[in-house]
This record gives sequence, C-alpha cells and structure tokens, in this order.
Amino acid sequence: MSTHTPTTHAHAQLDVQAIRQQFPILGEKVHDRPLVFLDSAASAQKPNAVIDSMASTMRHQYANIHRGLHWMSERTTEAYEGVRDLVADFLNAPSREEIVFTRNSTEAINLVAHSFGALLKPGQAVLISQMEHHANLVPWQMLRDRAGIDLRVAPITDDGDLDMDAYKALLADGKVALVSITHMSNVLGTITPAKQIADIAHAAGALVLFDGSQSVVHHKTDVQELGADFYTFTGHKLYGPTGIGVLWARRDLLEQMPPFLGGGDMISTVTFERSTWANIPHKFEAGTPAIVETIGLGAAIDWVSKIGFDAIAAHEAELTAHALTRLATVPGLSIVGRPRVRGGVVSFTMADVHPHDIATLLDRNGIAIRAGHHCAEPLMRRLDLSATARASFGIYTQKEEIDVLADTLVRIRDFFV
Amino acid sequence: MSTHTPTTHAHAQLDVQAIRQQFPILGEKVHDRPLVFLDSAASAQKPNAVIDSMASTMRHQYANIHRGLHWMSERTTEAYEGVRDLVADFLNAPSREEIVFTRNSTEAINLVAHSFGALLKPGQAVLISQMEHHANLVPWQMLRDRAGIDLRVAPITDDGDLDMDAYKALLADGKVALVSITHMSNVLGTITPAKQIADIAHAAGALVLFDGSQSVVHHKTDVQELGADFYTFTGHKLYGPTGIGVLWARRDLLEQMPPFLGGGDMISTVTFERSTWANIPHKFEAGTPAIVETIGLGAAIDWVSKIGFDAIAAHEAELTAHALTRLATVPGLSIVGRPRVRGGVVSFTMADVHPHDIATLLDRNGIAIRAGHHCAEPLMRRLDLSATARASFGIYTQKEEIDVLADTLVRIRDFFV
Amino acid sequence: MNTTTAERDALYDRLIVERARAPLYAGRLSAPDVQGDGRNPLCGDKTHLDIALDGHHIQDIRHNTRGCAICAAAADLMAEHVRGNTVAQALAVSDRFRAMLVGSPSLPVVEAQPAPLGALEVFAPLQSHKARIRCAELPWIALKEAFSHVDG
Amino acid sequence: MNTTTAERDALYDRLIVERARAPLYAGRLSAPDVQGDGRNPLCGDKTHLDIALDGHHIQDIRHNTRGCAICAAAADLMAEHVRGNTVAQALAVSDRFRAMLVGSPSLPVVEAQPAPLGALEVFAPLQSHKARIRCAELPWIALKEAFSHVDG
Ligand SMILES: Cc1ncc(COP(=O)(O)O)c(C=O)c1O
Ligand SMILES: Cc1ncc(COP(=O)(O)O)c(C=O)c1O
Repeated sequence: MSTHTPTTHAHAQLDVQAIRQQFPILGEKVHDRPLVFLDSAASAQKPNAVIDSMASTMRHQYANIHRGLHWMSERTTEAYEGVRDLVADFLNAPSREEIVFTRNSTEAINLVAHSFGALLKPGQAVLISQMEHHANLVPWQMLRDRAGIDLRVAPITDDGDLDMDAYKALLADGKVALVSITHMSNVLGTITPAKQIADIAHAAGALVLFDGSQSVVHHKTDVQELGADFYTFTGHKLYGPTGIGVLWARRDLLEQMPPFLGGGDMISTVTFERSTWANIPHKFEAGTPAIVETIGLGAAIDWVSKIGFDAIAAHEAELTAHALTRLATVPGLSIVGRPRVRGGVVSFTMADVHPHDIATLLDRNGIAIRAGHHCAEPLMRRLDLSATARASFGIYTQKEEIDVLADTLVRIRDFFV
Repeated sequence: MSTHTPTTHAHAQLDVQAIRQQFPILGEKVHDRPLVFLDSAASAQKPNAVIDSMASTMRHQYANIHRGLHWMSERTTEAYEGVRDLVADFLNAPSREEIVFTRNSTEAINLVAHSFGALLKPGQAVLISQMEHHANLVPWQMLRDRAGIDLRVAPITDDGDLDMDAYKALLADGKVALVSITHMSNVLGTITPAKQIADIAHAAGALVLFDGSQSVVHHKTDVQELGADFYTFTGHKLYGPTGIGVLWARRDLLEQMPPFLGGGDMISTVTFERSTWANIPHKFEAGTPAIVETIGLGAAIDWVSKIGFDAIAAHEAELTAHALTRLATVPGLSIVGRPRVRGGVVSFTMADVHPHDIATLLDRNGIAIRAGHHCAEPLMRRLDLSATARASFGIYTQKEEIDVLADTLVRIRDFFV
Repeated sequence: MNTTTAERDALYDRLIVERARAPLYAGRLSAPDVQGDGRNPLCGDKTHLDIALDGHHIQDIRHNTRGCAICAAAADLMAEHVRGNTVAQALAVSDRFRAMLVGSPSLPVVEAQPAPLGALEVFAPLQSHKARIRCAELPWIALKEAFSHVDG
Repeated sequence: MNTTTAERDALYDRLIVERARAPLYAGRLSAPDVQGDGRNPLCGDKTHLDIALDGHHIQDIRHNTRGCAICAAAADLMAEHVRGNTVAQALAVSDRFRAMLVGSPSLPVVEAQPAPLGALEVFAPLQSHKARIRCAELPWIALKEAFSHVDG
C-alpha cells in the first residue's frame, strides 16, 4: 500500500509481462501447449503476493482469533481485523463495522435473503433482473416460498441492458422492499447503471443490493457514490483465495437484521434459555472464520490497489475492444450481448458448433474458456440459447492470447463445417 | 497414502522431533522465548504438507470447478472431489455423497438446524448437553425460537461426564427428534460414550448428531460403528486449513432435507418460477466452494492418516497423563473436570490468580494457552466458574513443554500470592 | 483444423464429426412402441428416441437430438449399434459403453460374451474429459428410460 | 516469579499486583448518590461502583470487583484517581486513559489542561496486549454508566 504509485487515468498502463511473472500458473502447459487462461470470470488465478501471504501466515504467525490472550492469537486477530479496514477502504464504506466476511458472494446474498428477508412481510416484493446469476435468484426464490413475498423480474433489452422503463414500472406500486441486481453480468459483460438503479429504487422506497462479484474486479467501487444499501463480492475472482467473500451493508440495516448463523463469536452472552448477540459485524460471523483466506484477501486487495484500477480498467477495455474486433472476423461467430457499457467478458456462439465442442477443442489447444449456461439459466432462456461460449479477461491477459483464441476458433469452425 | 505404514496399537510411537520439523511455526519465538504452543484445541498449527499442497494448487493447477470443460478445471474438480472420497474413508462413511463441505463445524451444525430443523414440528424436541460449545447450542435456540420446538439440556455429573440416567429420562416421552451432543468437550476433555448415547437415542426414536470438532483429532472416527446419523468436524483443528468443515449425514436424511443456501452448483434446473435441486451432496454446496482449502484438508487427512491414530492417541494419552500429574504439583491449582475418558485438553483454575492473568503471564514466557469461557458459557455457569485456563495438546506437543508450563505456573502463583 | 491439431484431437474422430453433421438415424418413427427422453440441464442437450420393437428385438430406432457433436454422434452411433439387438443385448452394450467411458476395470468375468463396442470405441478418449462423458451417455440414458416401460 | 521474568512483565507492575490483592477502595457506600455497573461477558469480569457526590464533585467512591488483576487494580486506581474530581474532570481522565491504552495519537490541542494520568500510567503496556485492554477499561465503563444519570 505504501509503495502505491498514483497513476493518472490517461497514462495508466500495465506492464503485463511483469504482472504475468507474478502468476506461476501462467507458465504451465496444458496438452503440451502453453496455457491460455481466458476463464478469469469463473475464478481468477492468484499472484505470488496472495499465495505467499497465506503460506507465510501458516508458517510464521497463526492461531485462532478473537478469544486468544496470547501473542500468536493477538497478532493473527490484528491481521484478520486489519483486512476489514482494507475492505472498507476498498469499497469506500463509511465504517469497518459494516464489513461482514462470508464464504463467497453466494453466502453473502443468502445472508441478506435470510436476515433482511426476515424483516419482510407477505405482500412486499424483491425485484431482480433477467440477467442474474443463480446466486442472486435462488436465495430470493427460497425466501419467496418461505415468507410469501413476491419476486419480480426486470427484463433486459435485446442488447443485454437493463430495460430501465420496465424497471421503473415494476417499482411503481411501492411494494418493492429490495432491488437486488448484478453490477456486472457474468454472461453479457453488461455493467449496469448502478447509481441510476439505486436512485430509482430509493425514490420508490426500495433498498438496493448490488451483486459486485464480477464488477469489483474491473473498476473502482464506491458504495457511497453508488448509493448502495448492500454490496457483495467474492475473493476468488479478485485474484484472492477461495473460501472468502464480503457483504457490505449499511450499519442501520445490519443492526436491525437478526443473525444468520449461530455459534461462537457472534454472541454477547449465552444461557440455555436465551442468547444475546454481539455487535456488528461479529453478529454475522459465527464460528472460526476463514482466517488465512481473509488475510489472503487482504494481500489481493493490496496487490490490486498497487496496480490501480485506472490501469486495470484501461487494460481490460483495450482487451475487450480487441476481442470484439477479432472475434467478428471468425466465420459463423455471433457475439451474445451488445450492452452500452461492458467489462472484460465476451460470450459468443458459433453456427453449427455447440459451445461445449468449442470449449473442448479450445482446451486441446491449451485455451481455457467456459461454455454452458454460466449459472444463469433463465437468462439463457431469455436469449433463446441453451449455452454460450465465454472468454473472459484479467489483469494478466495479453492481446496475443485473444489472437490465438480467434485463430483457433477459425480452425475449429473449418473442422466442423 | 500409499506410503502408509501400519502401526500396531502396542508399538505406536511418534517421532515428535521429526514431526515438529514439519511445522515451521514451532520454530518461532514469542517475547524472545521459544514458542510453546498449547492451544491446539482452539486451532491446530499446519504442517508443510498442508501449506505446500495449498500453495502448489494455486501455483500449478487451479481453476473453478464442476462447470469447467477445460483441463485446469477438470483437474481441480478431480482434486476437490477426491477429498470427498478421502473424508468418506476418514469417517468410514457408507458413501461419498454423504459428505458435505461447509466452512467449519459451526456452519455444519447450522445447516442441520436449518434443513433438518425444517422437518420438525412444534412439540418435538432437540436434546443437547450441558457441556456444549455455543456452536452446538445457539443454532438450536434459534431453531426453537423460529419453529416452536422444545430445547432440552442433559445435565453432566460433577466429574464432567454426561449424566446417563438423566439423559435417558429426558428421552422417555418420545418427543425428542434429535440428540445433538459433543463427542469431546473442548473444556473438560470428556470423550462422551457416543455409541451408548446413539443406542439410547435410537431406542427412544431419536436421531443423533455428534459434534466431532475436538474428537476427530485424537482418535479414529467410524460413524457407522458409532451409530451416528449426523457427524460434524472442522478442518482447522485437524492440522488443516481454515475455511473448511465437514458435515456427514445419512443419505436418506440428506435426501429428505431441503437445501440450506441457494445459488450456483446446488441446482438442477432454474426458471424464474421455480428451481429444482441437484443431487446430494451438491444440493448443500451453493456457490464456489473453498476449493483450495478442501484440497488442503485432503492433505491434512493424508498426513494424519500416515502417522496413524494409534500413534497419535498413544502420544496424546501420555501427554495428558503427564500434564495431570505435573499440574497437580502446582500450589493452588485445580483441574476442572475428571471425566472417565478424556482427550488432550486440560482446564484448570488457580486460587487467587484469574485465568486471564495466567494466560497473559504465560504468554510473556512464550507459552500459548487459552483462558475464558471457551465458547461454553452455560457450562461455566454449571461449574460455577467465570472462566478457566486451558492447555491443549497436539501431535507436536512435547512432554518438556508441559514441564515448562508447570514450572512457569508455580512462578506466576508466587508472583501473585 | 490443420492436421497437427486434428491429430491432437483424436477425441473428435472424423466419424463423430460426420455423424454429428449428417446423422443417419435422425428423425421420428410414425408408430413407435416405446419412447425415451434424455436431458442434460447443465448444457441444454436433449435427445428423444422413438423405438419400434419386434418382440424383444429392436426393429427400428430414430433419435431427435439437440446438443453438442459428442451427444449427437453418440445418439446416431448408438442407434446404428443397437438396431437389431434384443433389449437385453442393448442394455449390456450400454453397461459396457459406460465402463469404457469411466475407465473402470474390466467387467466381471461371468459375462460370457462381452458385447463388442465396435464403432462406439471412438468415444474412448472421453476418459480424459470427464466433464464431457455425460454428453455421450445422454442417448443411453434415454434408451434405458425407454426400456423401463418394457419388461424383459 | 524470578526477577528476570518479573522484569519481562512490566505489564504486571508491583502496583497492579498489590492493588489487585489488597485494594484500598473496595467495598460499598451506605448511601451512594449514583451507582454504575460494568460487565465483560467474555471473561465474567464484573465491577460495581458506589459514588457519593457533593454537587459536581466526587466525594467518595467504592468498587466491588470480581475479575482479573488488571481489572481489579484498574478499578482501585481509578477510584483513587477520580476521588475529589468533578464529574467533568473524571470523564476527561477517562478519555485520556483510553487514548493511552489504544495508543491513539495525542488528543486534540483544544484540550487546555490535559488531565495527568499519574499512577494510571502503569497500564500503558496493555498497548501491546489489545485483548486485555477491556479489562482495564471495565471500571471506566461503569463510571460512565454511573454518570449517565447525572447532568453536568
Ligand atoms: C466442541 C466444539 N464444537 C464446535 C466448535 C466450533 O468449531 P468452528 O469454530 O471451527 O466452527 C469447536 C471449536 O471452536 C469446539 O471445540
Ligand atoms: C455475477 C455473479 N454473481 C455471483 C457469483 C457467485 O460467486 P461465488 O460462486 O463466488 O459465490 C458469480 C460467480 O460465479 C457471478 O459471476
């Protein structure tokens, strides 16, 4: 953090080679070919900074946290709680107590569906969109079936943008208590107009949750500027460890919400008759947390912050533009989604070649992409597709890798047609 | 696994020095003194085998699992799912599909309280004991308050054993649907007579869950032999990573239980109207799991299995006997709990010296123990104590460390009296 | 795809690609005796089978498949293979096919005449692409489903 | 504890150990004007304060503490320190004491006459034992609670 060199937006430039050196896995071969990893939207690879911070914690300074009075425990507690400060900074949250650590985005959204959901009354509604990941759909269906609330779905346009008029109309009757919408689609790449979404929601008396799983990776996130009430993300897509995610929520909401999981660390006092809850955020963190992974997430945030989102966003914009141009030259290829603002995720289909065959054949050439419904089945149905192929780009992606992708796609198509 | 050398019970002997070499942290100094780590019951230290397996996964073979069609994803899926086989073996579970990965024991018990709890009717009861960790108490209180079930508490004897007559009596009316009891107390060291507990529960028509958080570390666990219906444990106490725990449950129970968290990977099909669930165990694993931590847990289980529970149990029995003898010579010291069968956990108090002062003063001498209510407040109240000091032993603990503990306690007592 | 790459892709044997593109047993039967369906929600692959029986023999079989090349070719080659078989024979082939895909140790010796897999062996390379095995299995799941209505 | 170890344990200053063992301000007042309670559920530490006021001055104060040496000594030394103070002065000391424990940067300069901590400085080493800070703070929490019933 201290060595952070400010980069101005105009001159932000990544030294991709230097960055790639920090990801040992990028030197691996797959089927005797150099690995071309274009699946970062599913999960990003980890830099040495993250791997080493986790290993070093376990080698030199580890013990269970919060309840220990000894040195190892106090130092580990400091490291763990220090990451809460880092995450609060990272999201520009008003306070560190508003940061709750979870396993992943999925658990963060489930926590809200459970604990905020417990405050909802039958007849109230939750509003999601047609392009949600199952993580931001299934928990609300389960809440609907449990609590008798309404679940509404805002449509998207054929380009893959949120249909803002329809969105507004769905809020009109004032029954929507919570809008829960992705900040970036993991299929279409759409970056949603979060500030506008929040303003409209608030005007209609609804709160708003953004699923930031994809978006926090690509640009600077400021929950206050966005006007969010809840925000979630997941460590493993942010070059961090698996097993760690984040829920940010406004203090007053966290304070009102009943706890989610019960157990150690989330209580104030316990008798057999009744228990009282710890203050936020601890009320929502039951049991021994993912200590080492939280520390690893801190290392990831430090690492990303040093590079800076100006440089990252510029790099990814360039890659995405290049990909859209190059893929357009592949015969029979169609890009899925043409949103107004997009991140580094490009879905496509190819006439006469099923996405699964594309993925397997690319893999035989060392190229890792994803194919399927991307945990967004209802979106697939909206697009009238059963699956897409998806290439996604990270901090370490090189333009040349996109060229290899495009060239190989041409050969695959020749093979099939 | 393949290099596992069978050890007979009689000759099982640990080479503690060789084992200590594998734990880099044990070479650290605290306040200029060599670390004496007697807090393994809170969380164990990690051997190189675990640290290296996690680092190596992130360096050489990592991607998101289950949905990927490329090499990195398929290999990572194999590694992750391979740990399910290992854990099934470790517990002698009838089938791998009965192993559900969670964050920790706490989440595992919450999962049961939520999903099995959803099958209970008002008037039915859950029976716990007086010596439960908050993790096996608070989730049942929350269920009680949510679902109108009864929560019963089986008393313990003054020695710290489960009062078997009282236990039986509490089951007599046939209303208890589930007995949820620890397999080893984290405060008293009591190893409960699990098989007998299960037999009595079953005879009364109740199912039984054992909280194995402490016990799996010390001896071989066989869920079939115990007659358990649910069993939980937590990776970080088993020399494994944080962020990973295990629920084992009988297949028919898992199949009946509704899901816990909703999201990716736990579904079969999703429409906006309704979703259907994946087969077990996936139904209970929503979102991207703690992939690297699961692989690390596999490394821990491999490592422990190679050493063998005969050797581990013999070593810990010797340490515990030594500790009980040595601590008895410390003026003013009282051992808390004299259970019939015990594991490597010893709680104590000292006249005129508060456990917190003991812990801090030991820490100044490099000795890490725990002091407090150990997340078992109601047990403290039963014992009429506000806190205890607790030393706990692991595979790497040396007799000499217990001597250092006892000698330092004598000096601390002199200092205060 | 140039030769080098094509060689590397033994998985996509010419036969698979051809049958996926131009299946010989696609279509419907006008009066099927039994029908079966297979669906893989993960990728949207679907297959429908129409089967005409003559006693216990499979007299004719047609498939209607929407899916990847592996799935489409597996359906077509399955139809070709089991046509003329008895139901019991076809189910034995099914077991053998599955054993080949998951790379399980040889079947029990009690099986007197192991059903030969013939052209179906083009799918053997799936052993190292576990995630795609279900694509090749889907038609066989549909076949089993169809036969679940037949006793014999 | 031998000298070497005792030196290492600057945290447990003689004064702390003595006051924990033989407090000078333990007990109850027969007619307290205000009372305060502090409780740390984490370790069961408890303190009860009886305070006699003379206008805005703390005329007398007694504590009844069950807890660790840090907590017990903190209660006793607090009582000694604030006796004779005005309520406002005592609260200023409380802030200063807390600032010392958490090692926060110097208080705002607007504070004209920084209240001297005197003997309370024996708790400074807690800075590096964060988990024990609440032990020393507990009596001060009870004090604030007592004063919450006083305006001024
Ligand atoms: C007996 C017992 N049960 C449950 C737990 C909870 O384990 P975890 O915090 O890993 O969920 C612990 C450890 O803290 C324990 O000792
Ligand atoms: C938009 C979106 N939301 C939620 C998730 C769920 O993230 P996780 O699986 O880490 O909980 C993902 C990633 O899979 C995603 O892309």
